[in-house]
Amino acid sequence: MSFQLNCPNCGKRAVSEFTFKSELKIRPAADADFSEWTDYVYFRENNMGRQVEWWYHRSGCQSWFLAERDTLNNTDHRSFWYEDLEQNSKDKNGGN
Amino acid sequence: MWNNHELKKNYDVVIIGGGAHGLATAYYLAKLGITNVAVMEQKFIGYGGSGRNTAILRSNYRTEEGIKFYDQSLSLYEDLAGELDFNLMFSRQGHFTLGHSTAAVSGLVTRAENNKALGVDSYFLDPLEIKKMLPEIDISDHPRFPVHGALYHPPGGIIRHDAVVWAYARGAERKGAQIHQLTEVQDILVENGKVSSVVTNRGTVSCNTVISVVAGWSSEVCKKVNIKLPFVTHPLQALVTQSYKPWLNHVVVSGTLHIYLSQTDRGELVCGNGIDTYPHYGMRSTLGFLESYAAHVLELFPVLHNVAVQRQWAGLCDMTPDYSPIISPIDEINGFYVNGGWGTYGFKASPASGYNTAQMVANGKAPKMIEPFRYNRFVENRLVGEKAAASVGS
Amino acid sequence: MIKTSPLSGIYRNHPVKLTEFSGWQIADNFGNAERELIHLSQGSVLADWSHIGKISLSGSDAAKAAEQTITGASKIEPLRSLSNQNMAALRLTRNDYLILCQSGMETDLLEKIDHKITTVIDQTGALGCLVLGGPRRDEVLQRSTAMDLRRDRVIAGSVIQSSIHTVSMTLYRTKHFDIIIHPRNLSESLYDALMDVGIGVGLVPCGISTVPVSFEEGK
Amino acid sequence: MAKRITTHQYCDLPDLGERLSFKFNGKNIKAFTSDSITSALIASEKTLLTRSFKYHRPRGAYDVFGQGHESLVTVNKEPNILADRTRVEDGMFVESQNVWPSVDFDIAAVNDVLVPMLPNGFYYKMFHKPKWIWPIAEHQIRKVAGLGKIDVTGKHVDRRYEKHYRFPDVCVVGGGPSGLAAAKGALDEGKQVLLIDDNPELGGHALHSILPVVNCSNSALNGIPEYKAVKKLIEELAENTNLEVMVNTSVFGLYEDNLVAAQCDANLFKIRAESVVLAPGATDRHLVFENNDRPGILTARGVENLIMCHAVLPGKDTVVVTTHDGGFHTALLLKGAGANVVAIIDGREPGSDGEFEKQVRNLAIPIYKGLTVHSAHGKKRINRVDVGPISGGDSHQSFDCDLLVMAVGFKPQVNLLSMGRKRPEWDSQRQILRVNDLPSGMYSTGDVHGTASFSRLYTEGTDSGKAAALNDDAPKTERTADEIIMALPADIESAGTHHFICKCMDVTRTEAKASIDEGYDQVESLKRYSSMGMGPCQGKACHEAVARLAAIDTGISEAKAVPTTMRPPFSGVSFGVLAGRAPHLSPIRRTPIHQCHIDHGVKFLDAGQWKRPDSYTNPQEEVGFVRNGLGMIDVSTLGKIEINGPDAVAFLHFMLPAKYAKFEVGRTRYSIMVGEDGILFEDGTISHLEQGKYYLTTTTGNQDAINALFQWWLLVEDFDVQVKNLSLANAAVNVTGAASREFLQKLVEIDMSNKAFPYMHCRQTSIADVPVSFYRIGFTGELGYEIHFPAEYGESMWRYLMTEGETFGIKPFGVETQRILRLEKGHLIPGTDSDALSSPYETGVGFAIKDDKVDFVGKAFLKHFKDRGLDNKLVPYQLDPSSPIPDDGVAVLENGEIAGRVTSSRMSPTMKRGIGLAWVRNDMSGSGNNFTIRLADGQDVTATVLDHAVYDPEGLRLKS
Repeated sequence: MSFQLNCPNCGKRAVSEFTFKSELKIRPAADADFSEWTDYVYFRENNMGRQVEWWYHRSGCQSWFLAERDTLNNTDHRSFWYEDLEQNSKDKNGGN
Repeated sequence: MWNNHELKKNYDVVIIGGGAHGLATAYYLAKLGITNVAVMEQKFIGYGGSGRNTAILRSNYRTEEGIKFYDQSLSLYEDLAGELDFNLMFSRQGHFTLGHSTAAVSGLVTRAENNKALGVDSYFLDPLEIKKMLPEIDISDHPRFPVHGALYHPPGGIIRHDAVVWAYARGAERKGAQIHQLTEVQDILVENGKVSSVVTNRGTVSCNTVISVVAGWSSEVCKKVNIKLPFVTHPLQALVTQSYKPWLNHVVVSGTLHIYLSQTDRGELVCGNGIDTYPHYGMRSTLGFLESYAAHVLELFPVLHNVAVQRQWAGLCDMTPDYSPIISPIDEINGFYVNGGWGTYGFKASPASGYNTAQMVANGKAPKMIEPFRYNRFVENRLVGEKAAASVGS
Repeated sequence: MIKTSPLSGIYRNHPVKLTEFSGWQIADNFGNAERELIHLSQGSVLADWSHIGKISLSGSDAAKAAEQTITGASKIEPLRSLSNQNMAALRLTRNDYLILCQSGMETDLLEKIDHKITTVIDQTGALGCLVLGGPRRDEVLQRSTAMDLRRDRVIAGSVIQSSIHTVSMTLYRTKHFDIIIHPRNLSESLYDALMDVGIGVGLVPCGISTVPVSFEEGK
Repeated sequence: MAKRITTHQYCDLPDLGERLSFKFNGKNIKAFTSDSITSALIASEKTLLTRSFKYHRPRGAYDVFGQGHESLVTVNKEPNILADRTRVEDGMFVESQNVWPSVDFDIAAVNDVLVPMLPNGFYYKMFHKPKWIWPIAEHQIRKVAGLGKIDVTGKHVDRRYEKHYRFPDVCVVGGGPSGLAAAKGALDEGKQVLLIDDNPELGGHALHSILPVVNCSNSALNGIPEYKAVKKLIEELAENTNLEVMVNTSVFGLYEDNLVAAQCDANLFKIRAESVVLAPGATDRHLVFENNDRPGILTARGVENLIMCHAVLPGKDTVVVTTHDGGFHTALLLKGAGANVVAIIDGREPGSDGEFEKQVRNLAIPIYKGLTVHSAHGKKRINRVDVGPISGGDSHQSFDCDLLVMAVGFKPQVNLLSMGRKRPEWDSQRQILRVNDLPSGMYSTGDVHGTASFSRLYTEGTDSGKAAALNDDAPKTERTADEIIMALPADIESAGTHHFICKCMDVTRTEAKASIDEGYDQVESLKRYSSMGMGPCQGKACHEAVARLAAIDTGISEAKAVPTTMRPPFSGVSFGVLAGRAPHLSPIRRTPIHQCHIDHGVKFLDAGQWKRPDSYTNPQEEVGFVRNGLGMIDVSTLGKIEINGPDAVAFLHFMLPAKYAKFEVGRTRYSIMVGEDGILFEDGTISHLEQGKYYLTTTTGNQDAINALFQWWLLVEDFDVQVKNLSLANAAVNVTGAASREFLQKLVEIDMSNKAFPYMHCRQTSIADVPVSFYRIGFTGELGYEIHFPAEYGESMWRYLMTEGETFGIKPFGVETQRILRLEKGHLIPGTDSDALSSPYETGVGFAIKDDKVDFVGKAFLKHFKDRGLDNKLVPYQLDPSSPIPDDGVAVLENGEIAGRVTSSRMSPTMKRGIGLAWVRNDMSGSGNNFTIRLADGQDVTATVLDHAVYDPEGLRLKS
């Protein structure tokens, strides 16, 4: 038991109910340079501060969602559905 | 011991991070005659991982790269107390890595055999042999995950981690390096593709070389020069119990249960487990850690049920995709080096890390020992094979 | 061929009277039906309803499909339910429903649903179902889950998805029961854990003669 | 002399309960049921409880609230129990710790004599040259190290530990006047309140106060002494059903999002509160002077507690050192209980007397102003104190006494506040370490902001409780000049080398100063180097003194004193309490056929959380059942995912590395999965069951993960498909062996002939009216059918097949048997034979990749792996029939250097020789090539690379 993450469906739950995937990243185009792919697969911003991340409510509704969280103190995070991600970030996220 | 200095206008080398790695680097640089060196520490020396780990030393890694590197580190540790004239309380207790499944046993056997082939003392023990050395361990089939065997590594042990930090600091200082505590590096300036100076809360100093040796905080430091790293910073938690008469005279690690424990000369059991599952920089400890550690340690040693936890804390681990560090020049910026990605295995590497980093900086090129740990391996997709053997911190 | 509850291993170790119900072998009582009734009214009981029908609907038109099973189901809010004596529609998320029904009704229900518009899975055999009843069941829950299940917060008709004794579950609260739907393969472990913490708060296992399946009416 | 008192001049005495007796170090001690071990021992004049950590100095009760190491004893063989907080029980065995041979005569006390000779941080400065000295020295050190002794007999292991959860609106920590008032404030707002106190009863320090309550906003309390008023308040609150009270419960941690962790006996409480009000109060301040650790030196609140809660007078001739009126209150309580108060040493300059001071003067107790204690005398018990000026220097007066009471002000218990992520700071106006501005949802009230009158605490507490209930801003706490207690200097400069700052770890002022001079001038470094504050009390007694002294010694002003980080747990909490009951660990997963395996006398194998059949007789024999007859294995743990919908093919093309456009209905294929990093992580089969409906199986460990992964891709890539996780809905068995077709044909209506239902095909049918699907695959190397059917029929179907198969000699076999069978066929298991760096090409499953697709998961990395060629390769091998069988995992060597490893190695009962899979360098992987395997015992055996399965290389048996 630690901090509580807000599932957009179920509400606040202990973070142990969730699975963290990774920070939100832009999937390169299939024909992108290999260096773009290694960047996508291996490299991370790893922000000390706010970042948007993928989480999965494993022990609850089993939904994927995004949370903008401060990695320094876990407080005041904002969680939302992927469909509510601003369209420009989604385009950058690519792959659609 | 060491003194507080004014910042000089210029240093040949600025080491960012006053942990064991940074201080060891300063010490070995000084031994190579490079003494116009400043170690910049934002807090106090040993504030980060160096003071928050569980002080376990071992060299029983899986890959040739890992085994050779950590074996060098262990050899350096052996003579360090004498060399630095500081008792580091290296307690060579022998190190158990327990396996709780056939797959885990297979991995342990691989490590044992690879170790033997490279001259590192490691061998496999069956549960009865384990029981002889650890009489209170439960090797019955009663636990949820029964003990199937162990990799035993006689040269492994524990050391007084803070002492390593202080001894290197004193050694470096005595040879001419300067240690600046409460000195925060706010920016790193690059001119014409070359490191030119470092901006701190106490002023700007010029320098030719900057080494980032800040482990969990590496991504933030490297952002100052627009270098992206393959690191994710996770917390790793640990605890000590109250003091009891020495009962455990070996280091015990269980990969499946994600726990490790040893007992210090003060009588406290020092305990840790795997990294927290999500990135976090806050170093705030959790109740969940206490609960899961307790549940797991009692699987192994039920007699510890009334042993009380005295203190818990968290440190930061800069995890890499292949569970191996980066010790490397950065091609894009002349004079900028990264030493990081130490994950849960950094403390035991301190001497070899410092030694090889110093060689790398002095010669402008990485020694063979640390070539596998170059930055570009992630760009080239040539990873080191330690992930396959990754057990918990230990 | 008989259908067996995931608690068949438990039944073996109790002086249980088994009964056949809609093709399922299930506990009628655990040897002393009278005692079970006393605990149901004064302490707490744990019953096995694993044989009830369980159908999951998911996808953007799940609400439409749910409406085909019980009128009004499309209008309920997520984490709420709609039920009659024989069935209950639990809305898990915007796009997920779980339909519970008396054993044997699931075949008819599956036929009513337009499989083209939604992902329909018959989860009857995939999920176990344990039911807590009795006035002291809150005390069992207070030793079992990190969810806040205070009665004034989680009112009858609520649906919670969380974990209990580290087992993921859907908890459906009716006026008299807390119905815990969980993965079949963890059913025996969950039963053991609940009974274990139930010592001291009067928890006893009981059969469907004491706690027959009923979803109670209401929103 | 200490004694039990029967009457008190100024107050009622408590009901002590029944008489009982227990043993302390072998001697009988008489006590009452209300006693703590400490109060009973003091009443019996057992002042010497234990010896100190390093120097083995005699130590006795100090604060009687269990904050320091002095309180640690062994009870009924359980180590490190707090004597101060443990109620006595009839017949219990209490022993001192860290003493040999006895607490009265401890040989290691010789260390104490050496104190002046041992340099600070001496462990770091000695025993390391020459190198061989240290192991010997360490061995000796470990012989004497440590406090309690772990009970290795495991006598109490079966104790029943429980975990509980609570979700109050407001959790109030601390049941003193302010905590009670806070509870009232929150209750008045209609909230559910949980009030926790670590003492046996609520009331806090008010229970020891005979001061009358005045000007309280709760007028019912005015005019009566505090100890009675507080009980009245408790009675008033007890009527409210929204209040839950826990006493004897220590809150040991405050974690993120208002998670409060508390312990009561063997129970762990995890409390998630909307708001937390911390009212932990304050404890008597620590005073540093020569021999300040002697038995017989007690805190004022400790003495008051002993008198008013236990009717124990802890000494006869007493000296009180004080800096506030509270010291006079304590003196009155002592006097009223029959003690001889020799002197009151008041650090304040003469001025107007407080009410108690007037009373004391009337009793002719001598009062000395402007002085403090310089040193204590006596060894196992204090017998004299020297007093002198606050500024230090020579002491000018001595008093004989057997009790010294320290009433020199209070240090707020800021630990829990600090765990909320705020460092305490020295408030130079209030002269205390204080935490301001807690994060939202956290409130603090009471003496933790500086002591104040009952009525002020009451008002402040009520306001805080109300604010917590309404989530308002925290109310301000004010303290007037007359409420502020002067802090004596951090250290009284006087002669001697035994000024203990940290009693737990035996650290003196001299040592601390020398450490700072050596360069350990950051308070955290100082703590680590000297080990100050790292003992059982974790700095609760000394953090203020350490911070103030460090500030002075490093040349910064005392106002900048900041203590080291305060970490949980606030008080020791045992592994048993934290672990709770075993079911919390990792629940067992059972297949729908589990009970049938038990009936067959199975040996189970732990596969992650699952219990799977390992074997029933022995695996070598079971291989024979399959090769020569008919076998059946439970494979229900396979992940099973159904995919259908308009975009099904596109989705499969994207998720899997193969192509499915020409994949006909009724076909089954081997399939692999890779991540974006091109690493092989999964294999299984995929079948085209009906037009547009596909069925994918995955390995046991990945069933939930792969479903989650699919759901993620569906979300971000927006395919119009339905993914159904049927992993739990379906049970599955594999019926295999040459007789399997004939057997199954008996049970089904479809044509099972090789022509109608060839190898790598699938069919849907029914067995005894149960719908089933058949997959004709060949993991075992024999003709075989994987049969999937609804999980609720698991046991019935298994029993039916076993009964019907009896005439065909059907036998169950387990996972270990299957591993041998597949190894004879050279099939790999991802994760066992491959690892986190294995590309599919190197693993030998590159054939399953069709990379001429626009995009799919892992495409870029697979291309990279393919282009760069193979470094290593996984190969099947066989050994000479006479060679021993290597262990899984042993090394492949070439010229003494590592060239690979064996991943799976078994005796092949069919071929009567060792076989296996091994990673070797690519240049060694040619068919027929020999390589060396080094066995664990050092022996080398030669293995030969095969380019085919050792058993039935053409697959005739599979396809027949």
